[in-house]
Amino acid sequence: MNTSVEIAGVKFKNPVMTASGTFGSGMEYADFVDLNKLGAVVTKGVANVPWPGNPTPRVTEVYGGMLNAIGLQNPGVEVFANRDLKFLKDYDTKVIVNVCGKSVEDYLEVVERLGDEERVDMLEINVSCPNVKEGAIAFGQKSAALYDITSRIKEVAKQPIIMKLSPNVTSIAEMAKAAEAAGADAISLINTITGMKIDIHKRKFALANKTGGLSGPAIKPVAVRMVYEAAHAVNIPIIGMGGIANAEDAIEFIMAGATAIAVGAMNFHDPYTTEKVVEGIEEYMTRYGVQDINELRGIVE
Amino acid sequence: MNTSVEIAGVKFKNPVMTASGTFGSGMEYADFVDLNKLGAVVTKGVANVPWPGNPTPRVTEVYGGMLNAIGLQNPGVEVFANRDLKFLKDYDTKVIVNVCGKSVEDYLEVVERLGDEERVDMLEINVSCPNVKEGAIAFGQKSAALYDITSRIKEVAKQPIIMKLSPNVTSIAEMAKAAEAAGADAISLINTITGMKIDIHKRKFALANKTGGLSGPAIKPVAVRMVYEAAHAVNIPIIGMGGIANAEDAIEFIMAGATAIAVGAMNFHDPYTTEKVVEGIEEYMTRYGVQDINELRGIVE
Amino acid sequence: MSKKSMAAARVLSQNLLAEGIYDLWLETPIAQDACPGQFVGVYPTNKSTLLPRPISICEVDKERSAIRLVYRVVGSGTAEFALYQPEDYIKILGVLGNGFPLEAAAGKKVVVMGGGIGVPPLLETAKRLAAAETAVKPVKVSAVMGYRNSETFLSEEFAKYADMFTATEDGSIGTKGNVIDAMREQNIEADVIFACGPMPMLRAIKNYAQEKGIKAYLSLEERMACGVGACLGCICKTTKVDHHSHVNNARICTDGPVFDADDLDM
Amino acid sequence: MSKKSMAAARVLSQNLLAEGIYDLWLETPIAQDACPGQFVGVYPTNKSTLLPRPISICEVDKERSAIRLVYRVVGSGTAEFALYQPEDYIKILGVLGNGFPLEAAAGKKVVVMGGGIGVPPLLETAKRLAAAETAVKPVKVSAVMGYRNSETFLSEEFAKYADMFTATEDGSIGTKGNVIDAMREQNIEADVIFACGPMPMLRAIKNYAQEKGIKAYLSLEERMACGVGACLGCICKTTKVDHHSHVNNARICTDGPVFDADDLDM
Ligand SMILES: Cc1cc2nc3c(=O)[nH]c(=O)nc-3n(C[C@H](O)[C@H](O)[C@H](O)COP(=O)(O)OP(=O)(O)OC[C@H]3O[C@@H](n4cnc5c(N)ncnc54)[C@H](O)[C@@H]3O)c2cc1C
Ligand SMILES: Cc1cc2nc3c(=O)[nH]c(=O)nc-3n(C[C@H](O)[C@H](O)[C@H](O)COP(=O)(O)OP(=O)(O)OC[C@H]3O[C@@H](n4cnc5c(N)ncnc54)[C@H](O)[C@@H]3O)c2cc1C
Ligand SMILES: Cc1cc2nc3c(=O)[nH]c(=O)nc-3n(C[C@H](O)[C@H](O)[C@H](O)COP(=O)(O)O)c2cc1C
Ligand SMILES: Cc1cc2nc3c(=O)[nH]c(=O)nc-3n(C[C@H](O)[C@H](O)[C@H](O)COP(=O)(O)O)c2cc1C
Ligand code: FES
Ligand code: FES
Repeated sequence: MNTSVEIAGVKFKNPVMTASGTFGSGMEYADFVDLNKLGAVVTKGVANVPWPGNPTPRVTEVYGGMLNAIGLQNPGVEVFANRDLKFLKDYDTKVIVNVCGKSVEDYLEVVERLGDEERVDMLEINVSCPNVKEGAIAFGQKSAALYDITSRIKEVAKQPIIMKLSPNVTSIAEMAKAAEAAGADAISLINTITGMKIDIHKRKFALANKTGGLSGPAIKPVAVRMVYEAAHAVNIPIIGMGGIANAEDAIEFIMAGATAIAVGAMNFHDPYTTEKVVEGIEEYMTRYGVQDINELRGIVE
Repeated sequence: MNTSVEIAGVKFKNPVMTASGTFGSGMEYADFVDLNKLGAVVTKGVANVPWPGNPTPRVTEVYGGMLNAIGLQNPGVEVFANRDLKFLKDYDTKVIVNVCGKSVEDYLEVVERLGDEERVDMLEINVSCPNVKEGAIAFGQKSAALYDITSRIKEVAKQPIIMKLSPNVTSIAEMAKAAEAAGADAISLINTITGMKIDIHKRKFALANKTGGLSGPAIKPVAVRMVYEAAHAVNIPIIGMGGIANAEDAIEFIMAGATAIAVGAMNFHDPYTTEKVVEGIEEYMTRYGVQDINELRGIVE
Repeated sequence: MSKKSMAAARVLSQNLLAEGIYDLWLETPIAQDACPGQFVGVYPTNKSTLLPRPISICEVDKERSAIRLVYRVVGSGTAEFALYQPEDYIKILGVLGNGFPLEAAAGKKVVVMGGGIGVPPLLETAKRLAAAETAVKPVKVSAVMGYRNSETFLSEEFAKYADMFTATEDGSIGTKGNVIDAMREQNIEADVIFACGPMPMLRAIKNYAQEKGIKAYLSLEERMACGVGACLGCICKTTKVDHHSHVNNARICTDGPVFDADDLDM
Repeated sequence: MSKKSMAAARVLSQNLLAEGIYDLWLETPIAQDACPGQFVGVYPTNKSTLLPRPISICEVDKERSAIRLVYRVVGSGTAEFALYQPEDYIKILGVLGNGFPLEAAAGKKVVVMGGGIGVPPLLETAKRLAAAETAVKPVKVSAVMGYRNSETFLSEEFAKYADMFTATEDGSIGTKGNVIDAMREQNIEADVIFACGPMPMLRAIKNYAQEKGIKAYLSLEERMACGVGACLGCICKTTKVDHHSHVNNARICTDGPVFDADDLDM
């Protein structure tokens, strides 16, 4: 049985990844999951310098999911390279580094700094964080801006580039096409959907940032639809995510057209989720006699 | 205690309405709910001629909600006026008729036909149904098209007009502003978010239409955020909806800026929901000594 | 028609009837009005699933004010139902749908036909037909039930009210094949058929009935949301323009689930 | 540090301690490693709520391999917990957080201070301090617990391990006012304070400790998602750049919940 998939020349032992920002750099989940069993660890977003993120409360629960407004707190690329990448050296899994910034230059600085890091297999460019005003509006919701930042990153990047798309757009197909046209090696989607919660007893927003990103099972139908639309708009590989809780969900994304998938908020519900998804995919393949996971991709037309 | 609210000169005894398409014309829920207790009955979308809608399966369940692709089946405005409006004559509640069409002319025909119907207090123009190709893309997702259809309807409409907005857009504020600028008397939001579900065992879409509209508690945070954004973008009243299950949810929408609210998919979970929401709002007001429901509107800034 | 309601029902008993098939008795006032062929919506308590599950009324016991549901575990809702214990309370919506037009069998030879999980609603149907007062009594009641294999259920109970014939796909009991094969093999006579089962079976019955000049009433299934006729989720195609929809669609939950086969475009 | 896990725990007993306050004993291997001031994440089974609820460890019974949780019903998760019966199984994540640095009290006068639902974690703290081996034993253990009114809880148990003082907002028992008022009124001496409670109380303790030259360790609360340091949801502001975040933020779930008051920017 073959569960391995390839994206831009990088071979993953299976299609199961961690969604950026929900798994630290793997360190925090090493007690629960054997990282060697995962297709890839996708790290929390890292910027050129340390970011303090947003005030608290930063997270709140909603029906079938959660809202977060972490605001991309991160220790900066230097600490990240010396600590998190070093930690990941010992593991036999691919490493995708999620990159964030407030200006094109910020992004370029991180991409260049990581260019010679051997432990970095791919870069995922987060132009879609709804919790950082600059990042989201400027790059992730206008196709011209997305095209621009993608092509500028491609000029300097040594690793293949995944553009992470925002679902908060009228046409995901248009955004996917812009990324592809600008040379992105792959796209990943969806980032969180902007949401809000009000505490009617305290008469306050549940999050200090007022709005936050919705994730978890609640958003899965939207994510599957967008993966399907993107898969029909572009030819580059897609990493699908949004509410994946088990192998059935993962296979749904693959059948919609994703080459790989990532588990996000459901790690918080069950820290073993990623490994269970890996096992569950194999069970599904055995049950239905699927020899190669790649046969399932986009099978539902 | 005052629970009544006013929209474009129409006075509603309370802010609780039914979301179009989830309550028939009230007839189907009359066994459960005293329609006289509701602020308004908002009817299923009606077109100039009968529409057969989409093939089945038209509905499917998802985590914390459902997808529907009814495709606006309706008996046409003539039957509607002679049967459904007649039925509603006996009730002491306001009536808002939801109008759908495939071309601007379709909409105008319905709006004109209903102009002299006394039982119609307002018209809600559905330019955002994700399940009818023509309606959604052409009018509901581009602000120029929305402006155009709104102003053309306003030219002929005798009742005040509510434009029902699609959440499947990059900027809800921009859409709200276009509707306001074109003369809409109010806006309502959100319609369903486009989603998809795949049955991985049958390797088929769960809906014959492939995609469907996501509704229910799963979408509430997105709906609250959009109501808040719209309320900060325009001065016309807003009818908020999306996943409302109880009075707390209703008040959340009001605090985000809605003048009235509507209960949709949760009628299917509990047919008494609308009446319970009316009662729950009164209990909340008593508990916190709120004299006038209008004091709560947009109170969380 | 009786008023619909959503209310708590008390679990009286639950038993396993066959592999994956459960037999649940519920105490509910709905029992007073329930007719064979009607159904209820059963709500799971798991909050990730919000819609009621349509389950047919298999039997009615007015004295205990109880209804019997017989269901197959196929997904999360029915899996939850299988855990219910006596004294548990569950929420049900009902009574829903029209039911079989028993009066159409007055003075006729009637055959009730069920396939798979379509078997249960025919039990109360057979019972009422057998117990009908003289003026509306059928001259003969037969029952033909189709199962996959020897894991049959309710057969003995049908035998109390009707001449009972069985068909199994694997031939382990009765006629090998489907209910139509049994009809032909056993030369079962019919003026009227009441049937419930999977779509291919219902199609076959419609064709058989047309061929033989039999009146057939078929109970259909479709995905439902509201169960009360409001959402227009559960339609079937009709040969004539429907009185309610004014297009060729009828609502299975409200105008059905039982339809005159002649009215269906299937 | 012991390995974290998510596993089923068996309910041993559950009792109502005071209005809305429940006392739950769970059998779990986590008990072997649990330290006072640490907490567990308790998962509701209601599928509309997916995140674990952080609840402090109130007491540990290694022999029974059991931990005790004392919690207040405030929302849907805790309301569900209140329904658990002996022999039920629930899922918990743990053991989480750092716990109180008991060794800091060696040879010192230590006061454990709790306010409201911050009271429970101090019980195991007081117990271990009282039972400490000679080399690390505090010279005196006092406990000052603050409640709203006469609905106090755990007071008698504290009295077993410490000189016990009570403050109530309405003055119905002990000092009228908060824990600081009790400290002053009762002239309670302290070299070290271990405290848990609402933010205003913790701020007051920090100020009081600074004023009196007392070392204070404070246990903080914040909304959490992962509970294991991955999501960066639960941070507090620190005076110095934090070793992990490299900004002035520490993760309460992992670097805390107990912090040296001097390190907190509150
Ligand atoms: C009028 C009517 C009468 C029925 N009577 C019976 C009966 O007596 N016994 C019995 O075992 N089954 C009966 N069914 C089928 C039964 O409704 C489904 O098996 C059940 O809803 C499955 O729920 P689930 O949560 O276990 O499955 P899931 O697949 O988890 O359900 C997901 C969603 O799909 C819907 N769904 C799934 N399968 C069906 C189906 N076949 N028909 C309609 N909706 C479906 C569910 O209601 C739910 O909304 C009847 C269906 C209809 C329409
Ligand atoms: C480290 C730590 C230890 C705690 N120890 C205890 C204890 O021993 N006893 C006790 O009664 N309570 C304790 N709490 C508070 C407890 O976590 C909340 O009361 C509980 O999560 C409420 O859950 P709910 O579902 O009932 O409320 P809801 O309001 O329905 O919860 C919704 C969401 O908000 C979160 N939440 C709500 N209130 C709080 C809060 N005060 N702190 C953190 N998250 C919250 C919930 O975890 C959940 O994710 C502790 C909190 C922390 C951070
Ligand atoms: C707490 C949290 C932090 C996140 N941080 C990042 C981030 O740093 N970079 C990024 O690209 N996406 C981030 N995301 C988005 C997730 O990677 C993912 O796209 C989204 O949550 C949808 O997947 P899910 O529903 O499985 O969580 C974050 C999500 C959560 C819940
Ligand atoms: C079955 C169904 C049918 C609907 N039909 C219509 C319609 O005819 N016209 C319309 O404007 N909106 C229609 N809607 C959208 C709802 O009115 C509402 O905007 C949406 O469902 C969000 O609210 P909810 O989450 O409370 O259901 C329909 C929704 C559902 C679930
Ligand atoms: S299920 Fe809603 S109309 Fe039948
Ligand atoms: S709760 Fe996730 S870092 Fe603390």
